[in-house]
Amino acid sequence: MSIAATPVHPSDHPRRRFTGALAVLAQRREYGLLVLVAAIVLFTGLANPAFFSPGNVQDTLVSFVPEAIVSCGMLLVIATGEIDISVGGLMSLLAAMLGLLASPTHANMPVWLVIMLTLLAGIAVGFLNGILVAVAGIPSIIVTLGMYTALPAVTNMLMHGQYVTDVPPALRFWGSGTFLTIPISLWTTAVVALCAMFLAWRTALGRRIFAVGSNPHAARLAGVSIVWTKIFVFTLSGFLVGIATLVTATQLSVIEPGTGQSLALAVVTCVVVGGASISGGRGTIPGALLGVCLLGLVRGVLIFLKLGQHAIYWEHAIQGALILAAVLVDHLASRRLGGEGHA
Amino acid sequence: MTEITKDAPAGQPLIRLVGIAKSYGGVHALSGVNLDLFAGEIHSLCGENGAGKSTLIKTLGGSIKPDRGEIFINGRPTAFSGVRASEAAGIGVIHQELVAFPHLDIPDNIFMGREPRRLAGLYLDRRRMLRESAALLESLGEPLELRRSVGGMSVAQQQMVGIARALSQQCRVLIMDEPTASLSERETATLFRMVRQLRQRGVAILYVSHRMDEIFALSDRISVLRNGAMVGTFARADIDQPQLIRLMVGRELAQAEAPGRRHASTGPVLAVRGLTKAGFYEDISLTVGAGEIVGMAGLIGAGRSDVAKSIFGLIKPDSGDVEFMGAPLPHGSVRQAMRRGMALAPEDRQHAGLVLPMTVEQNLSMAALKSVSPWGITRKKKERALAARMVKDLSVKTAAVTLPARSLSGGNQQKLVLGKWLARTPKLLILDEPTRGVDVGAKAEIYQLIRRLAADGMAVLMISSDLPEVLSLSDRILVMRQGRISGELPAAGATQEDVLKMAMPDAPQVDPATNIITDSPGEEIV
Amino acid sequence: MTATNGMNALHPAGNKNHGTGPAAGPGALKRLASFPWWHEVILAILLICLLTYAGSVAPMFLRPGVQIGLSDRLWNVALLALPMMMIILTGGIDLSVGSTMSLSAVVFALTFTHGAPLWLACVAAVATGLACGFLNGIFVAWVRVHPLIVTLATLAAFRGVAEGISLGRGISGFPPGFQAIAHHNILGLRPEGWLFIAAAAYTAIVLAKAPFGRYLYAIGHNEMAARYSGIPTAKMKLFLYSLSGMAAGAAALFAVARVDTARANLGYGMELKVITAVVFGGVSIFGGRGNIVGVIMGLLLIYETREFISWQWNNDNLISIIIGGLLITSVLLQVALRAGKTAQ
Amino acid sequence: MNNFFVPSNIRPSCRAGLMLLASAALAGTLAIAGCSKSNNATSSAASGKKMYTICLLPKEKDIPYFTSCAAGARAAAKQLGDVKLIYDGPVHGAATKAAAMIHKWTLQGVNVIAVSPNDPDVLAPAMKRALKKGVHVITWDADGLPGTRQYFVNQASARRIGYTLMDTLAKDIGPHPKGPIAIITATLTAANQNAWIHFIKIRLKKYPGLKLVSIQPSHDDQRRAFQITQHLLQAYPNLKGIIAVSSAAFPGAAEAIKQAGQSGKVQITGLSTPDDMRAYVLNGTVKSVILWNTHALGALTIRVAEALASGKLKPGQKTFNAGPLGIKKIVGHQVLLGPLMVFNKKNIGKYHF
Repeated sequence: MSIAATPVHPSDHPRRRFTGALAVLAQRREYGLLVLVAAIVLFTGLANPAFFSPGNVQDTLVSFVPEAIVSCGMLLVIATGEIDISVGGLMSLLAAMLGLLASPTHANMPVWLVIMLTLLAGIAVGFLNGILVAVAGIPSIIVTLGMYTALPAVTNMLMHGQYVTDVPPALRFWGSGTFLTIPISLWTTAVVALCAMFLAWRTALGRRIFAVGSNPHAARLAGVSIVWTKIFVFTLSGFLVGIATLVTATQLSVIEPGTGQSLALAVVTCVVVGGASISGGRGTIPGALLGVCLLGLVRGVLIFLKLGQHAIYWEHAIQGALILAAVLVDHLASRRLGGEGHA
Repeated sequence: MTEITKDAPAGQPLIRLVGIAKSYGGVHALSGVNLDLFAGEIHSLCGENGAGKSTLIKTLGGSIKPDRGEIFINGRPTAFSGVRASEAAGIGVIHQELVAFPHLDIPDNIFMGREPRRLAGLYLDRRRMLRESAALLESLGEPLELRRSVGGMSVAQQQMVGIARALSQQCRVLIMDEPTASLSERETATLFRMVRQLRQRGVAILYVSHRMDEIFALSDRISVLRNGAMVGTFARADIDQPQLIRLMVGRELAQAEAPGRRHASTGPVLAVRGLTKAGFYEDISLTVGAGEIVGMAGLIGAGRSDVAKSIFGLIKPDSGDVEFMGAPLPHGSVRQAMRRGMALAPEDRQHAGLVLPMTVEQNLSMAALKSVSPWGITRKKKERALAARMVKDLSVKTAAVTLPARSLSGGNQQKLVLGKWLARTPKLLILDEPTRGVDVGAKAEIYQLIRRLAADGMAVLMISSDLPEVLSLSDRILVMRQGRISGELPAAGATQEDVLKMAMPDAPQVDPATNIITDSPGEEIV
Repeated sequence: MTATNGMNALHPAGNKNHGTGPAAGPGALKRLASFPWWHEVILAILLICLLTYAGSVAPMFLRPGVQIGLSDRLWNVALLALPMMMIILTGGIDLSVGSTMSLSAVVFALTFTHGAPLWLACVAAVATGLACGFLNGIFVAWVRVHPLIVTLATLAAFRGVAEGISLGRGISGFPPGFQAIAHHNILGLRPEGWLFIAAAAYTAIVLAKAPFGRYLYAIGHNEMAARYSGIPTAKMKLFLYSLSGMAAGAAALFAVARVDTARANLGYGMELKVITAVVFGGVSIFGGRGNIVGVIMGLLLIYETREFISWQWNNDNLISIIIGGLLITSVLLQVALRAGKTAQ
Repeated sequence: MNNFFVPSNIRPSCRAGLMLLASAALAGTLAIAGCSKSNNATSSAASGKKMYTICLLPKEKDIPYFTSCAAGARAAAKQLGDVKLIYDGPVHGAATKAAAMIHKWTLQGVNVIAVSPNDPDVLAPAMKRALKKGVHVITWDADGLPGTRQYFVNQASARRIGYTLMDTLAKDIGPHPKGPIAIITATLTAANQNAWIHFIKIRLKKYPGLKLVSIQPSHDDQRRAFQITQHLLQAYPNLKGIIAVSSAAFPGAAEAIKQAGQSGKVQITGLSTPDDMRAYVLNGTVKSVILWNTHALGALTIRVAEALASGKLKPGQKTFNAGPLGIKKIVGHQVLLGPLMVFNKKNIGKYHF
């Protein structure tokens, strides 16, 4: 049984074939997004050439890093038909751990150990989510909503209302250092995205993740372990939050209790705008990354277009409208194509 | 794990089941079932719904562990630890529900769970998957575009992918659970050709179907299950259809295929003129009179269900008129259609017909709830009385009306769907595949019911892919082909061949002995 | 999970076990296991334990005056929980309620400060809520986009519009008569409380006794079957989302009256509070199961827990941790009980 | 068919385990509750000495600025000996939550509520109600509306903060300041920050060469402040200065300037604690950090509250003896803490809070 907005019965929708640009745009959400992102970038760049300066390109890309890394994990979770809204709370917890363990005035542990422990903590929370969802059978939105509520509060209690201001330089290297003049965080993102794409497209496990979301009953009959697949994606999501924390929390000299708290809904939105089906089975990593770019661009674009002091008050309204527009265009295109009528 | 070897000795069965028993919470799904399967035979498994066929199939498929009994493969006792173990032993299952991953492409579907890999299992060997998928589909005579997602394909094409999947496992035993339930006659013919081909290759096929004609056309031997016990196994030549039905049901049945009563029509209840929806159907005109049963035949995908849904208001047509009870009916309004006395029992019982977790009573009152709710408050007593009346009228077999609908057998669920609408005493009843997946006993009861309703003056429009059913029940037969009405026949004197001629794009060759189309050139039906 | 699930094998179509009817058969144990009100009973027991404990360590907390005084923060969540419950029963969700509140509040304040009479401003606020809900409904029911996605988008959009038209300013200084609707008790209860009680009673009757209620459950279990039964699923959804928006508009008025200020950050995070309460009350997040008694118990338990921790320990963080833990635990218990039922 | 709302099927054999897990989780949750030590507001000390319950409400709990104020308050409460201090506030600075807390404390009948109003309009009804119920209400850190409090422990008025921020930035940029400047705030709806920005804009008129080009929110997120600053630096290449009016944005913004290699070229000033900004002041990215002595502010607030509750502070008094903090001036309703402090390279080493 499905709660999808419209249970589509095979014979409920006609299938007609359209060709041409519309068909391409509709079949591959990525192309449509790419066109949109390119248009926004081009428009802003023409209005204000400073937008194209290498410095700004780099800064802008770096600003996408946490959403981009976390969205890779989120996409695979959503591909299995689950959701993980604990990522924001988890990032705040991991950032606090990172800071408190490494800070000379707190635990003062060696940096390698701190990184290991933080990643392990991410994995552990992800694994716990996975167990609660796949073994205990609690709907994932409940499990991760509970985590979403509880984890930031745990972080606050750990931090005692203070920032960690003495993050050791060896740790800060991950957030602010460069390799071949390109920031470490961008390298990391590229590696994570490539690995995730490889996982999704070129490994048996990746195909099974999508199979579980596409038709769990069939997946079980094909001998795919739904329990382990789901535990895996949640664990991976936790691990990627750890990686994202490592390269973003260390970008700044202070670590605050609230790091990344608004991440969860933002990432889910990006992934969905990127073409993933919230009911599972469909979605791609490039699509999710383009979704991150589209929604992340709004903030910078509003500054570069110099629309005046009040423009910034419309940031959320513009983002919301973009999401609705993406959903609507997708829907209209797929309706004309006679495919699935819901995102 | 015991492997089934190709050179199994002639006298020894590939698979032997001895005393298999399985029960759920005190209910015996299987009790002491024995079955032998030999290489190169097509073995039909018959039985009413609930007789234990599914449990037996799942036992062989490894997804159920029997409580008692033994499975011998090539004479060696074996226990399956799961689906994979069964697959490894060479048993492939094509399940009744389409087991496809709609978002994934053909190679993914074929190799899911057993993907060829390289680099220590890390890397998916896509090239090999594509190559082997192409070869498999080629050998089945169904070359398909490999990279398309399976969800966008026709039901028959999906079925082919399922068969390719089973074949890719190099299986020596293939279990097919009602594979033709959603196939058109022509697709069925293709399927049969492939099944026979497999038999020649020495594969043992366990074939499950409710369709008598298929069972007798295809099988070498027939086994009958009743109430979880094996009634017996027979060579095809040793048994005829009435005998088989008797064995399945355990009693004599009223002949299901008795010629239908002919009614004198008293003016049209429904008149459809020039109904068109681009891409679905075109220029449909038909009438149904009071007390008349109009059959609608055609291949799956011919657009029959879409026409029915459009008349009922579930789909909005582009143009054309529907006149009902002497007045035009607005397009796309189910409520108007219902209010004026129309009812539609859809083909997909479980998804469109019933709310399975809700009770029998709640399902029966679903469409007539307002009639038992004066002042907008549902009266428990009235609702129960309504449900009790329908249960009695339709002889629904259920222990209590407060049981969930999903606890009922397929036939009884179908009766619930009918009862839901009959509670409104409609003037026109549209039936879409009223007996699909219904066992013979319930089938006969449903036929009787339809006849009785028509005799009482109800207009009935019946869509069915079961040709004997259409021929025996209908007063008039409409045939649809590729979205158009290709012809009309009076039921009296019409033969299956007449109907098929109109339904097929090109005249097919029909094997008169089996009623099965043996070859069907012509264009692809999308 | 392997397919050795007894449920599944007996009923291949039923991949869920939350039948609305009790399993038949004799045996006290079986009847106990199939007792349909377990969840409500557990919540009630937890509530009694909590109140007993609270009474023993802080007797003042239980005084009626204190309880009614503290109830301010209950009512707006409660008011929104009713339409949210119905939406979740149909298998949908509305994440935009908090944002709708903020937009309604801002529209109310701007209308009022631009010289409109108070009643007109109130009407404008409720109408804004209705329009927001209607927009959600259009997308969910007609365009057929998954409600989670629609309301995720409008969650950002509505608050964004509120920020945009108010430029982040707080608007205050409403007439005392308006403030009174949040501060004056009628027969010992806030007007908002009476509104909730009336709405809850009406909802209870509709859910239990009216065709509309039955249709909600039917849609939640199987929307297609509901549509094929002539239930106007699209219209009902449109109505429910509009109702949710309208309730948010009304809740916004009470919230503005309480603090005498309308600002675009009003109702921030409200959606998750409401959903938590509804789910905590035993409404299945995938639709079709739940009842109003459970939701009220859930609301009360969460609210009493929250207020008691705040009363006794003054620790906002502790509240979040305990509510998060309780949310997971309560559903875990539900699932465990259901598993127990299956095994019988 | 599948989606995240649908739970996996449960094997019956999991039942016992699930039950156990659920019970354990429940027990754990309750244990957390049980372990928290009770500091019931209404209990009085065993010594028999009259105790005053004083509630200190920050704008936002768990940010270093208020944590540091609270430390000063705790020390003062300890010194006084007759004060039971409750320090709690909304974690994310939601003003409605703060109103609910004031309301709750009013019902508990505490002696004094000291409020740092995040949104004076929103808190006004609750504060008035507390006064009406006989609870002393004072404000600290930021003032409330007239008629909602008896005293305001004033470290600086919004006007003074706004003017000082503007003047300091202008001074840091140099003589005859000229060029674009920007403001980074916490959220677009934060009342106190909007008030400061209001006064910054008024003071800006004194510097005709400077032009305010952008006001950007950081959503209480340092990383967001960091990114916004990066964008601002790129979008306005000749940007002269930035005012970070929120301590939840200052370090992030300073880091962006430092990483862009613009230290010294783009001036930044704002409000923050010396501990959080020390590194940037020492490395030259930030010339001046503006704040007051947070410890002293917390302590003075508690002392005023205690004096008010015990009747030591009477209306009309012109001075207030704040013990170790010295004699403080009272002007009207305001108890003045003292001058704003400007931390720079020379003096920042002396302050630790």
